[in-house]
Amino acid sequence: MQTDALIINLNATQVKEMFLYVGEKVRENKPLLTKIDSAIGDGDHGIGMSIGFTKAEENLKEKEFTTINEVIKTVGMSMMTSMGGASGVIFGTMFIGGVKGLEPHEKLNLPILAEIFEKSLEAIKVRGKASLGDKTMIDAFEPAVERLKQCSDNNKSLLEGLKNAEEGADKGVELSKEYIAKFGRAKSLGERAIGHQDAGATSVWIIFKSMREWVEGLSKHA
Amino acid sequence: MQTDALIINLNATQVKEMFLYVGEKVRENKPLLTKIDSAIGDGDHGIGMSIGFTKAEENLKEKEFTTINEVIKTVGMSMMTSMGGASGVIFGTMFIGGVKGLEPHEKLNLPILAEIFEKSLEAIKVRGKASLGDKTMIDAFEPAVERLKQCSDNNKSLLEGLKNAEEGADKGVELSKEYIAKFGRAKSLGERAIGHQDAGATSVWIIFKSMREWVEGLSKHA
Amino acid sequence: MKKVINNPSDVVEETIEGFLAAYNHSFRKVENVNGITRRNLKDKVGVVIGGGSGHEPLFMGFAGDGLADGVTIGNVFAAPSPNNVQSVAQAVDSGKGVLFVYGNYMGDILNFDMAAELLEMEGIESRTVLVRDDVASAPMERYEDRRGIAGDVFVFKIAGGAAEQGLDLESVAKVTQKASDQTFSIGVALNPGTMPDSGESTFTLADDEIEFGMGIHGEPGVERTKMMTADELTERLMERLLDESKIDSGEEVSVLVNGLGSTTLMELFIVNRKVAQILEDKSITIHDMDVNSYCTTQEMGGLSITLLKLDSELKELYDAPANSPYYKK
Amino acid sequence: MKKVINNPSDVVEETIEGFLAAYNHSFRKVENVNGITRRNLKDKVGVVIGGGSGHEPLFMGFAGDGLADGVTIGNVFAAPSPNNVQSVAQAVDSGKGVLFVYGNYMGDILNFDMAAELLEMEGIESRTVLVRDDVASAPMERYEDRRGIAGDVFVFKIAGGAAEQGLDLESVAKVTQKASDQTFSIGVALNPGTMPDSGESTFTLADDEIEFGMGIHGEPGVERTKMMTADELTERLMERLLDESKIDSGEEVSVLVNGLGSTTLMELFIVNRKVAQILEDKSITIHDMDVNSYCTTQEMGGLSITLLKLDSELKELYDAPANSPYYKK
Ligand SMILES: Nc1ncnc2c1ncn2[C@@H]1O[C@H](COP(=O)(O)OP(=O)(O)O)[C@@H](O)[C@H]1O
Ligand SMILES: Nc1ncnc2c1ncn2[C@@H]1O[C@H](COP(=O)(O)OP(=O)(O)O)[C@@H](O)[C@H]1O
Ligand SMILES: [Mg+2]
Ligand SMILES: [Mg+2]
Ligand SMILES: [Mg+2]
Ligand SMILES: [Mg+2]
Repeated sequence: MQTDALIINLNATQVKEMFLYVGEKVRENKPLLTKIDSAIGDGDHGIGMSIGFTKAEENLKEKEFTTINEVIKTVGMSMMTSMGGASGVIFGTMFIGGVKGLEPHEKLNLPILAEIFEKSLEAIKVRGKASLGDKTMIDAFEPAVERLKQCSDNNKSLLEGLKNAEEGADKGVELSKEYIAKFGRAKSLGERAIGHQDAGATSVWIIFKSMREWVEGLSKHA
Repeated sequence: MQTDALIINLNATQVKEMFLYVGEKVRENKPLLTKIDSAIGDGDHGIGMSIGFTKAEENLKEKEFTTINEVIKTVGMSMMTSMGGASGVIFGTMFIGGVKGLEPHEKLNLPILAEIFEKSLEAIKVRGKASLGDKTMIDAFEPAVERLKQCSDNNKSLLEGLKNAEEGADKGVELSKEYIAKFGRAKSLGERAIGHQDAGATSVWIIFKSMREWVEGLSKHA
Repeated sequence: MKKVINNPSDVVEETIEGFLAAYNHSFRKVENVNGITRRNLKDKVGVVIGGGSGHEPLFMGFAGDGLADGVTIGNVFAAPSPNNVQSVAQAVDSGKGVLFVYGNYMGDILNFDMAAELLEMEGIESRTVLVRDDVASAPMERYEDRRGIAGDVFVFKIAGGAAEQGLDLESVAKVTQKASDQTFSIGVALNPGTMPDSGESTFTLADDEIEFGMGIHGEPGVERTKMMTADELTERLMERLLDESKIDSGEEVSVLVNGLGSTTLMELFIVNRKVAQILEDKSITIHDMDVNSYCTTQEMGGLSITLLKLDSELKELYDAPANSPYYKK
Repeated sequence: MKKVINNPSDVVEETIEGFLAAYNHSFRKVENVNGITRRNLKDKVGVVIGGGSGHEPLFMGFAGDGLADGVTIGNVFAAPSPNNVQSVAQAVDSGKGVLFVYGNYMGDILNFDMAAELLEMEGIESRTVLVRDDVASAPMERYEDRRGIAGDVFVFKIAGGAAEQGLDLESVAKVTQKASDQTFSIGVALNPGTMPDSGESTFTLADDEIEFGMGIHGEPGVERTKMMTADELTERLMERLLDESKIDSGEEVSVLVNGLGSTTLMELFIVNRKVAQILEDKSITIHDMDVNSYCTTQEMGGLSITLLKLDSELKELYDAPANSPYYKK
């Protein structure tokens, strides 16, 4: 049995497996995401995320990967090309944005993951012009990325990093309830959006949560 | 106080008043007629009859009448021109048909009423090609007309005649429940129409009932 | 059911006023009755269509070049009165007579026939073609009982085209009758419409039920079943339609997929896709397909499919230009 | 809510297939993506419109002569993906560049902008005009936040007309931008539509309530009130619209009374009647009125009123011929 500390690197196949699992979990949460988006958006976020991860699954399963860059890019391109909507570009960028221009890696470890998502976060901000507190997925993604960096700086394990990121995302989702939307379809709600969490932020949390679960499973059963 | 037997003749103004009262009663029964037509027709019979008698009221009130022919023709023409639908022609004919070609009368008595409605019944049958048992207003009108004739032949009073006609119409409505529709929108229902009374027949009954009520009121209060 | 109306007894007048406010350049009101005519009436047989209102854009939307000249409009689901029909016919008659085209309903027949008698007394000749396209409304043995539904549109088109060609009344009536004989429809109902006057539903259906063959006034259909997929539903409709119409491989048709009110164009396209597949599978040539909500019943949900079997004469008339605010060829 | 569909995830593909089955002679599918283009593309600026589906006949119904050249179609209420937009733009580009015209929604902007970047890398020039007609969606101070609703139709018309005239990309974009700036709409919602996928309602409203200014995806409006008569409702809408648009006596407008789905043409005519009265009372000249359900939200109940303020340039382009299966001038 492997201990937490031993899980330092995931190879491309493992990263692929991890995102297949993430996709499964996101799809399971389709009704939840749709419900959240219905409250203050147009109710299609769950549908969109489902479409995106179904496409990602299709494209991941079809191929063997040698670099983690290719895996992550495949996830992002699948979302970008199939989903549409605000979240197609935003979540597409969450994956593509981080590997764009990145030198090829055969293994994923916490420092690389932190680097990738840091770049993604920047790319998302450039694309969507939103920042923390605007009631978007950034409200969950930014704290998650910060936690990844911190853990990476402190030489924590990948699992430890993901646990922290999940927690950061979760808190971000909670905080997003208090924000007024400045982007997307909840914008016109003004004060009325308060009390409702952001749909995209919820997806970010589910993504980190299921990454953590997968890596945790690997730690336990490997 | 006048007794029944004394009500032999109604002048044109009284006939006008009587049909104003009939109109009021038909309009009061709009929801009932609509409901009955909804069960096996298209639900507009109450609306149509209401429109017809509203127009009749308008046209009757506007004028002084010297002959009963003119009063009855006015009622019929009002219905014929304003209602549309199957019942516009049929109920229009119920009034126009009987005074067409009839020599002018200043007074209405039972023999004249019986004669008028007998002619109307014929005219309706020619127009609509329906006969007794086809689940139309004829199912109430034909027995009502027969009773009028019988009473007239037996020198009964106008009130007596109307009481009998009302009873005949009422029984006709009951019998109409057992018929399969051969005309109008209930036709396609076949056996399924059984158990439901005909809307037009119900109108005929309301017309005779309120004529009787008005003449009865006259007997009591005159 | 919320309706954007004022006094319910004014809906027909106000509908016509709103129509004319928009299309006043091409149409005018017939005085004293609920009817309209084209402004540029020609020296030709006049085509008059009409019936109860509540089915918009039927009938008003089908007056125009190469279509009807006049429209006589009854109250909601009620045939227009004889004097209404008569006034519209008088307004369009150029001396060459008038063709009445309308759906086969007792109320309409009573009123149009009475109008025809009145017109005859005035020396205006008229002919009548009844539309009896609804194959579900009566079996072939009782063809004369079949009701008219969305197939109206095709028969109006042919009548308008024939009149525009300058044919005489007899000839216009003859080819229009042929079009009527070659027009077959079947519908399915999902949800009721409501009467603007009373707010009452035209029928009731369970949440998971549909009814095949239901009429456009809620007249009972031929079969009530559970909801099914678009493809299954279309197959059921087409099977019955091809069976009743006897249209077979090698023949040519125009198709109308007609929405009954609240059914979306998205759904109608999905049905149309399957209709096209079925016709292609049967080697029936598709001359034209039209996907629209022409013959509605307020916000009723459901649709009908209409086939017009074409020969060369009908095809030429079908393809002739036509132009109204709601129908163009 | 019963929907005549097959697998919910196939609705968009099947809708396009059904559309093309009917109008195949004029349009073709863009390979690999949910998009269509006209068949007879000309050597001119390409006009590409699009957005989420579920609003039929928007957007597909507005491709044709004098209208759009290509349509990029997203999932229900979801903007099309960048590669979808890109593929359609590539398919219509004749070397003279492409104008994108679409409603102002974050999702659409993100996807079209990304497509524009990708196109630029391929040497295809593009410009964008956003439609921001919904005056209820944000106050004038936040004009850039206003959403696009039925006013799309007028802006598409002008863009198509300008491109057809052979103007260069800059000029087409400029006059289209002017049209967008002069297009003002306001809507009222009576009943929700439902998502084909989940069957969920886009919002909830009490049986006797309506909401002014609600968006076409159920975005919250400006005021929830009790149901009122058609005339009162129209007065409320027009007051706000004239106030926001600053359109005044002596000016000239084209009008669109647009149904949101299940609201009947009868009701739209009744509203249009009042719109015409109000404009006449204010001595605002009515150049044209169109009463139709062009921009819908499934079977949503309600309507919007759009005014396009015309100058001579816009008027000429508005009047230019246009021809698509669902829109003609
Ligand atoms: N400009 C933006 N920047 C970052 N995230 C955004 C932006 N706009 C929208 N989002 C995210 O997208 C989510 C909505 O996604 P979705 O419902 O799929 O798309 P749409 O808004 O087009 O319906 C929001 O909850 C929000 O988190
Ligand atoms: N051919 C006919 N002869 C006599 N009465 C008829 C005939 N057709 C219909 N009716 C009467 O008309 C009534 C329906 O009237 P109404 O609902 O107003 O007209 P519509 O059937 O056009 O909706 C029926 O109940 C029936 O009594
Ligand atoms: Mg959404
Ligand atoms: Mg009726
Ligand atoms: Mg009726
Ligand atoms: Mg969306």
